[in-house]
Amino acid sequence: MRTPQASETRPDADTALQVGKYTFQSRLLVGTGKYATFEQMAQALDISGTDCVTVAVRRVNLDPAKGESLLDHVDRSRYTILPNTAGCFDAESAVRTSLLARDLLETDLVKLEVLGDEKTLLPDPIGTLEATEQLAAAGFTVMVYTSDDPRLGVRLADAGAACIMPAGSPIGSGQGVLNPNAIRILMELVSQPVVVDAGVGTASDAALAMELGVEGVLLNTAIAGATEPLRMAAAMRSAVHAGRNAFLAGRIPIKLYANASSPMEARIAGAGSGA
Amino acid sequence: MRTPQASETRPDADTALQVGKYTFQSRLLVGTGKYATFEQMAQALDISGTDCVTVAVRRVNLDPAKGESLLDHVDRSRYTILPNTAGCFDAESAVRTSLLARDLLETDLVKLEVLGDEKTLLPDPIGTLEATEQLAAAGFTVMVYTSDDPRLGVRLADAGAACIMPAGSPIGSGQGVLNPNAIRILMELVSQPVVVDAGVGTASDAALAMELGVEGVLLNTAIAGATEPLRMAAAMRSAVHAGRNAFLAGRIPIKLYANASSPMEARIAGAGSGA
Amino acid sequence: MRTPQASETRPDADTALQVGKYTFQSRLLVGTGKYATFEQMAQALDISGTDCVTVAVRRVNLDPAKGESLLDHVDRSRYTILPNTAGCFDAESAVRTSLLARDLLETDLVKLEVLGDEKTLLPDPIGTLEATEQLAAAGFTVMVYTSDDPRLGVRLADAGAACIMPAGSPIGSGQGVLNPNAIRILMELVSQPVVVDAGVGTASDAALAMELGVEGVLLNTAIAGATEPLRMAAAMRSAVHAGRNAFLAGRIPIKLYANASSPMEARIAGAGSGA
Amino acid sequence: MRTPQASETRPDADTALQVGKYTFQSRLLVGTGKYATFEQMAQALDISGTDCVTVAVRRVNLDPAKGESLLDHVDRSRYTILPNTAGCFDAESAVRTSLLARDLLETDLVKLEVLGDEKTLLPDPIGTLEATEQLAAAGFTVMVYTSDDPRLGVRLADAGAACIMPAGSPIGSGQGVLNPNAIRILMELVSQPVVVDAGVGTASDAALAMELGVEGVLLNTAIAGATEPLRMAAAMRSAVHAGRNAFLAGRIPIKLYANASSPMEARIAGAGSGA
Amino acid sequence: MEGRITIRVNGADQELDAGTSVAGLIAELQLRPELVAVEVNRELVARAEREARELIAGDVVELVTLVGGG
Amino acid sequence: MEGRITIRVNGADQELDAGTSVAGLIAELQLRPELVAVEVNRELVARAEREARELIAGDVVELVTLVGGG
Amino acid sequence: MEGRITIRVNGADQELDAGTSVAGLIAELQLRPELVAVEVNRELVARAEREARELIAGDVVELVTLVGGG
Amino acid sequence: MEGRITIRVNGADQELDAGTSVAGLIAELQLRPELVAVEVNRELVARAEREARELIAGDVVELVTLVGGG
Repeated sequence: MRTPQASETRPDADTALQVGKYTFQSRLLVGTGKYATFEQMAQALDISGTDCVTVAVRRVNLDPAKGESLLDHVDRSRYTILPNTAGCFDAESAVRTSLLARDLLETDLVKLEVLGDEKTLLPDPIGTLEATEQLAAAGFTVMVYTSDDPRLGVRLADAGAACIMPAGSPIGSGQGVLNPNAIRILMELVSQPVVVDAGVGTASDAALAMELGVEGVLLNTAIAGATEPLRMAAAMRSAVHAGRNAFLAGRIPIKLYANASSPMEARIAGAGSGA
Repeated sequence: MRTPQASETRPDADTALQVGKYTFQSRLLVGTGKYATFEQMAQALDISGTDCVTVAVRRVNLDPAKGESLLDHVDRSRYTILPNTAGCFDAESAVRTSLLARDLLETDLVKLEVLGDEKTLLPDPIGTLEATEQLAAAGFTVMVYTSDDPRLGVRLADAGAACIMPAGSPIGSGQGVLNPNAIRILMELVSQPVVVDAGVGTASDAALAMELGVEGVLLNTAIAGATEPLRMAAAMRSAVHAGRNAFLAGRIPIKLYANASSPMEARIAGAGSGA
Repeated sequence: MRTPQASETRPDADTALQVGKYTFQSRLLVGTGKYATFEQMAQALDISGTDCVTVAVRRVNLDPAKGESLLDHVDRSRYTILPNTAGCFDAESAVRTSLLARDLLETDLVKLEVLGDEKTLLPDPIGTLEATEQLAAAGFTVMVYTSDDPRLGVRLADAGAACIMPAGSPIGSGQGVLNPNAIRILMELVSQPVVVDAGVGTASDAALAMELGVEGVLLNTAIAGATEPLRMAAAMRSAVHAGRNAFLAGRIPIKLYANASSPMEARIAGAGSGA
Repeated sequence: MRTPQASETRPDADTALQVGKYTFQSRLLVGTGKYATFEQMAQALDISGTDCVTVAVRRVNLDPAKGESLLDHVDRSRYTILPNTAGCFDAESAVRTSLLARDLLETDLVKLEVLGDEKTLLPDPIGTLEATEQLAAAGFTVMVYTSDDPRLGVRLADAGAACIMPAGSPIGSGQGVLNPNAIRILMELVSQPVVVDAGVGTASDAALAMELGVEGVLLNTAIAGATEPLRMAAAMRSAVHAGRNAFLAGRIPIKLYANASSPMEARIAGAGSGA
Repeated sequence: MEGRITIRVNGADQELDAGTSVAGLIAELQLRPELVAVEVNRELVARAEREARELIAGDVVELVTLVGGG
Repeated sequence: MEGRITIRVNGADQELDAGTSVAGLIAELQLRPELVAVEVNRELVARAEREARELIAGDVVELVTLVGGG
Repeated sequence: MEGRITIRVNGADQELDAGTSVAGLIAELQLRPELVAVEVNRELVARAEREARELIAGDVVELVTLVGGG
Repeated sequence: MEGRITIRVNGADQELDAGTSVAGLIAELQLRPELVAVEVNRELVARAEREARELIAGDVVELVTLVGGG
């Protein structure tokens, strides 16, 4: 069990999320894909309260009528940019993508994804492990997307990952955290921060993830794909705050039934006993 | 399905919770039982953001060294007080308690509880229905604690209840909402607001309840019994906001797997296909 | 907790299901509705191993080309017939239907259903309670279909019901037992046998219901509506046997992880410790 | 989706479980650990109906007062013996153990386990993959214990495993199948038979696993650790039969509510409509 | 026509000879008596009373049997 | 003693002067009147009636207030 | 034509003057240099080397930027 | 003593006559040969080689059998 750390000052005071040398005030990490417009994306990021946003690396569009750049809409003084290797199906292309991102962004932070197939977008454990080793050796701060297999998480930690990011459920599936116990065991086995990445569909999913004691939640589709993305951004900000503080506050135990919240003494005559 | 109502202004703008003639800005209703001190209770209420607090009616302590009154610590200009009939095991004592509370508080609002036994504190459906009829006839605005039986909820609505309050799970059990489908069906069958009362144990329980589309959540033990009640009050405030806005925002659909959040086009040469 | 009763003889020896003066060797009760043909129904009943089958009471078809009767296909020396009051929406019609069935079948057994609405087919608690009182007073052995509200079950038991039959989930919904804890509490509160009626969709639902300690399971659509009804009849027979014996056998406790089933001693040199 | 295969003859007729060149009539595989006596073990195996039993390889006890051998109690003409590599924490010792077992039993069947740590007994994905490659190359029929990571299953299949055996939950934890969706996806991605190994605690767990469409269930503690192991052996035999046939029979779809099993036509006058 | 009366059976009009008993109605409709139960004007007419119970004009009869149900 | 009566208050005997009103009882017990509600013989005595309502021997009084509850 | 070479850029042929550097290619394509990263023949050409690195016929160039992703 | 050697069997020292084969060791330990498998120095000694394989001082022998397991 990760021990909750109490605070003296504000009742909801919290420590920051630390990943290697990077510090994030918010425990909600947000992707930039699938928004209707850059303006909508920028508003959603703002409302979400995040200070870490993920981006993908893709070929430049050489078409003469080139549109604006994503980076024109993301204030780098406010947000740490976390480039991902989404779309890579082997370690080599993931490493190449990471090197390109580092050169472009002058950051050594990377969200490593090495996928197994296009249908499920589930991570390939072996390619992921190889790339983790290579990137860690090359000085990257590797935040690694993985399955919730706890012993695979240990392997990735041993290979130098700075943050283990198990999928709650498949990318974009909106199923939430399907196996909370796997996440719990993973947290017992590694000392690196654990962040749930992928699968969160709605606010209670994010809250439940945080209540397990993970250090953060990364999501994209849940906000961008909602009917009202800005409102869902507000919901997710609250959900991560709610789940985190519920974890730190120490919830009541679960019982089969009944514990009166009003006193059973001093009731008026005739109130009865129900016996 | 209750249709979410969008808003134009703030992304998380919301309507108020209306129960009969009473209007609540917060959708979190909080009990006043089981706190270590009145000061802690007052702080928890403040942090929770509620504007409706439940209280119980009990015999005055005739002991010379009488303590302070609860009412000295609840600002009635800020909070609507919702007296309950907790501890009553038949309709008659519940009605008597309601009359006493109305005289004391000059309010016709009552949270009706008619319990079946002391062990489970589950509501007695027949006594509850009888008391609802009598109180509604006597002009009360009845917020009625009940099981999640949808057709019992219809009976209570027909008997004049202003708000149906199904237990998510037994009082103080912290099991959350055990049967979301029963709550969903209840909402289809009655036009009165539905508020989940009892059983919420942690933040994700409250968020999940609100995501079902209920109009509010009432809880007590989850905050008062937490290791850090003030922090849990903050968590619950956020959780209700999160769940409500996730409901209004329209969540993404649930799939077995995979929907890429990063584009699959324009990837670098050699990224592979995973086929 | 209902205490499992062990046996000395066959490892899966069991007592019979006793409802009032009626004794059933099988704990699976099966409905006769929705089969493609009477022949299929008769085969399904045979394969299921049941000795109690439910039937409905309906107006005789006065059309000249009248078909065969259901009773031509149900061997009354083998099966106890349990007439239901399905389709009745008030106590009066349910009582009338019961009287007709008793006259026709010369049985005082009745499965009482008083429904609340045609959309959900959920039981009306008040009509159900009224009819239970009247039928019990008229000498019927009342097996009463109800919600899983435990205190409503107590009311029905007090009114004279011989068997309490909570819905696991709505009729024909196939959702299984949505709230196992409600069933558990009901069993603590009443001494009458509890039989799960309605909602079972597949074999594991029936097994899980029996593992809670209920005395039997009643189902119809799960068999008749399966792609292969006869195979599903075999599955349900096994499922009830499986769940019942698992309950009686006393299952292993649930742990977060790990208890080796192979010994950790005397392993070969070099097997390692994984530390 | 694995397509259920119907049968013409007995309603519950089924194909055999085929693993490489081995054919098993029962889809329940049973371990031999943790029984009170060899006699109890032999009875439990008999009652379970299994024809494949797992055993562990350990150092001979050199003590003069040597007890009987396990093999004296397992009729090899009836049961195929499946030696495991339980207790091995690296590929090398697992391969050595497999070679010893093959020499002893003159079988090339092996249940491969390469564990990550003694606390959780969860499998090490890398050691497991290495050992699978080596054993497949050495001609073994490898039934491999693994996490439920679907892409790891693909890697193991590609490495030559004959049967993929994901843990439903940690060994001996009795939590059942924690992530049914992972098992479903695994079945879509590999052509080898999938058998759930580990985690089954009670009958409904086994039934539910089979309903997912897996080819078999392997368990040990659930029977040996029950209060009445022989009764639980009977329960598990029925549960696997129940779940398998429910899968093959094609269950009814799940709905929010209500589908009458008794006809709504031709009801008596006054039955009402509940509208 | 003299000697004929009209009653309601299962929601539809039915003509029959005045003086017909419940048992007679069942016979006339070619129903198997052991497979039906009868209400007249929402009151059960028990099996033993079918012979004696004479139907009169305007009687509302329910003739029921058993069908598949769950 | 003449002029004294005994009533029950919250389940215990209480002596007081004959002729004491409900309001008088509240004062004698040093309770804050705005924080209590009163039943006599299981009937509410409303705030406005406390002065006028005289207690008599054998009356059963419930004096209640608000406490923490959920 | 003498002095012109053909390379591959992002999967398509591209003609340019012999002797053009990576930085020159970026300029010719009117890309904002701070928003792209470059590989030549699957090796990163770091920002500091773009001026010095001359492209030759047959080079395979990847020019990438950042887009929305999760 | 001449003609005696020490080997390790299942983690403990064992003395035996020089020239003893694996099969001889099994016999000396009164084990049922069909119920054991043997490694010497982490290499399997197959059933067919037990007679021929002579043990020498310092050999590390594993003698295994089957036990209950899951």
